[in-house]
Amino acid sequence: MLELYDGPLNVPEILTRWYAEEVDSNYGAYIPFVGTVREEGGIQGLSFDVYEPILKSWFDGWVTKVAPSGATLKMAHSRGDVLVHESSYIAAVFSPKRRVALETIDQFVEDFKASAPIWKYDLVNAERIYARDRSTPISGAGILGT
Amino acid sequence: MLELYDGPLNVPEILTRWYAEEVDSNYGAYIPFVGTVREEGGIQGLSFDVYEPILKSWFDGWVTKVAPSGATLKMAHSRGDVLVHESSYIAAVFSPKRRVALETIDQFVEDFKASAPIWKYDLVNAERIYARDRSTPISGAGILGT
Amino acid sequence: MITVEFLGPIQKPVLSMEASSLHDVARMLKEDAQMGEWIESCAVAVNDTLVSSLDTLLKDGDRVSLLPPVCGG
Amino acid sequence: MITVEFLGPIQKPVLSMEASSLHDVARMLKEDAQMGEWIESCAVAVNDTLVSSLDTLLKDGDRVSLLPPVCGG
Repeated sequence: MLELYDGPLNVPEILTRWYAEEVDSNYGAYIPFVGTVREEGGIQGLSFDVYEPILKSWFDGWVTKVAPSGATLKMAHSRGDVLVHESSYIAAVFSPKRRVALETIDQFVEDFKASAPIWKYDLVNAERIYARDRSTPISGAGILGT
Repeated sequence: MLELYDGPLNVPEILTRWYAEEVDSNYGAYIPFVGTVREEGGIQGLSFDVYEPILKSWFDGWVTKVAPSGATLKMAHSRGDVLVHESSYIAAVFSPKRRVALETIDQFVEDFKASAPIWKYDLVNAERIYARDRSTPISGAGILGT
Repeated sequence: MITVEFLGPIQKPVLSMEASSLHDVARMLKEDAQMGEWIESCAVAVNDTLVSSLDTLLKDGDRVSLLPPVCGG
Repeated sequence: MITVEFLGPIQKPVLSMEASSLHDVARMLKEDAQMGEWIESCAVAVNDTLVSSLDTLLKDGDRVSLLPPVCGG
């Protein structure tokens, strides 16, 4: 399940609801990763653009990929402004066994950072500045220049 | 912070309270690992003995070990009976950066399984049967036999 | 006719153009001075599927998207 | 006098004995048929600190604990 929200995430509500949704599914491990906006470089917050169709394909591809291991995934992300000390991202894995859960959350979060079609902006003096030097070209980028 | 409870954990309460405790600490990543009792082999649940003095030293050692990376840890565990589909264990890391958080939760949970002085029993027909073949001798075990 | 759309931070309205493959799109965009900084760093999707070759054929109504470097989380 | 306590699944009451090092404790426990199964698999703590050598010296009032294989979580 992929959830997009305008503005910051309600972390207690999401973590609790996801736990309740799967509590009788006989998973042994539940690992959510919660990403919170850090105060650094004088920013007021971050802002996000999300391109939902490709994000959804990317996410569905991951759900299919991890299914044979018995695991499943959930994800929530913010659109628009999220201020410092608010949260913009939760990814979670459920799996029967702990090793699968620990390895899956690591790989999923890393691939999310490298591949998910989401663009980040610093909020500075009410301006939205693309965080270019923290951004990563998607694998296979640059074909137009070849 | 190490918390021990008689019986199952209140997962929503713990995840939410820990999040609230650190929401202004400027951590970028919060990763809880929630362990839930699986229905398998016909057990009604699990039961746990905990030896608190050594568990506390082990936990405090980990808090000290991860401090230079900017991370911190919290943990909750059950004593006594926890039925299937109830949760007995939560470990959580908070850290400024995601790589540290992902690596720390993995290492912490694995060392917990290998080292924490907790003994597990299957609950079968109201009997408490030591889960010997899923248990691991603590590193350095066996010196009395040498 | 196909359309070319620019996602995220690329401040550029949708283009319509004739193109039979991504080679045509690349040729057109390379002539656009405003694109200079993005050409080398964008991934390309056709109808919301990422593609890896300029040989990708296009047909009438196809939608090409340019995805600049990402940073979710 | 020192005491020896048995944690977790070892069903055995606390022992009191004279011992100047863990060698004495090991000698005593090896004679205890009931211990057979645990000797090889237990870790040992003295006053709640895990130790790795039988040469560990003991003094009056010390508390030796035997920790069988663990499985938290």
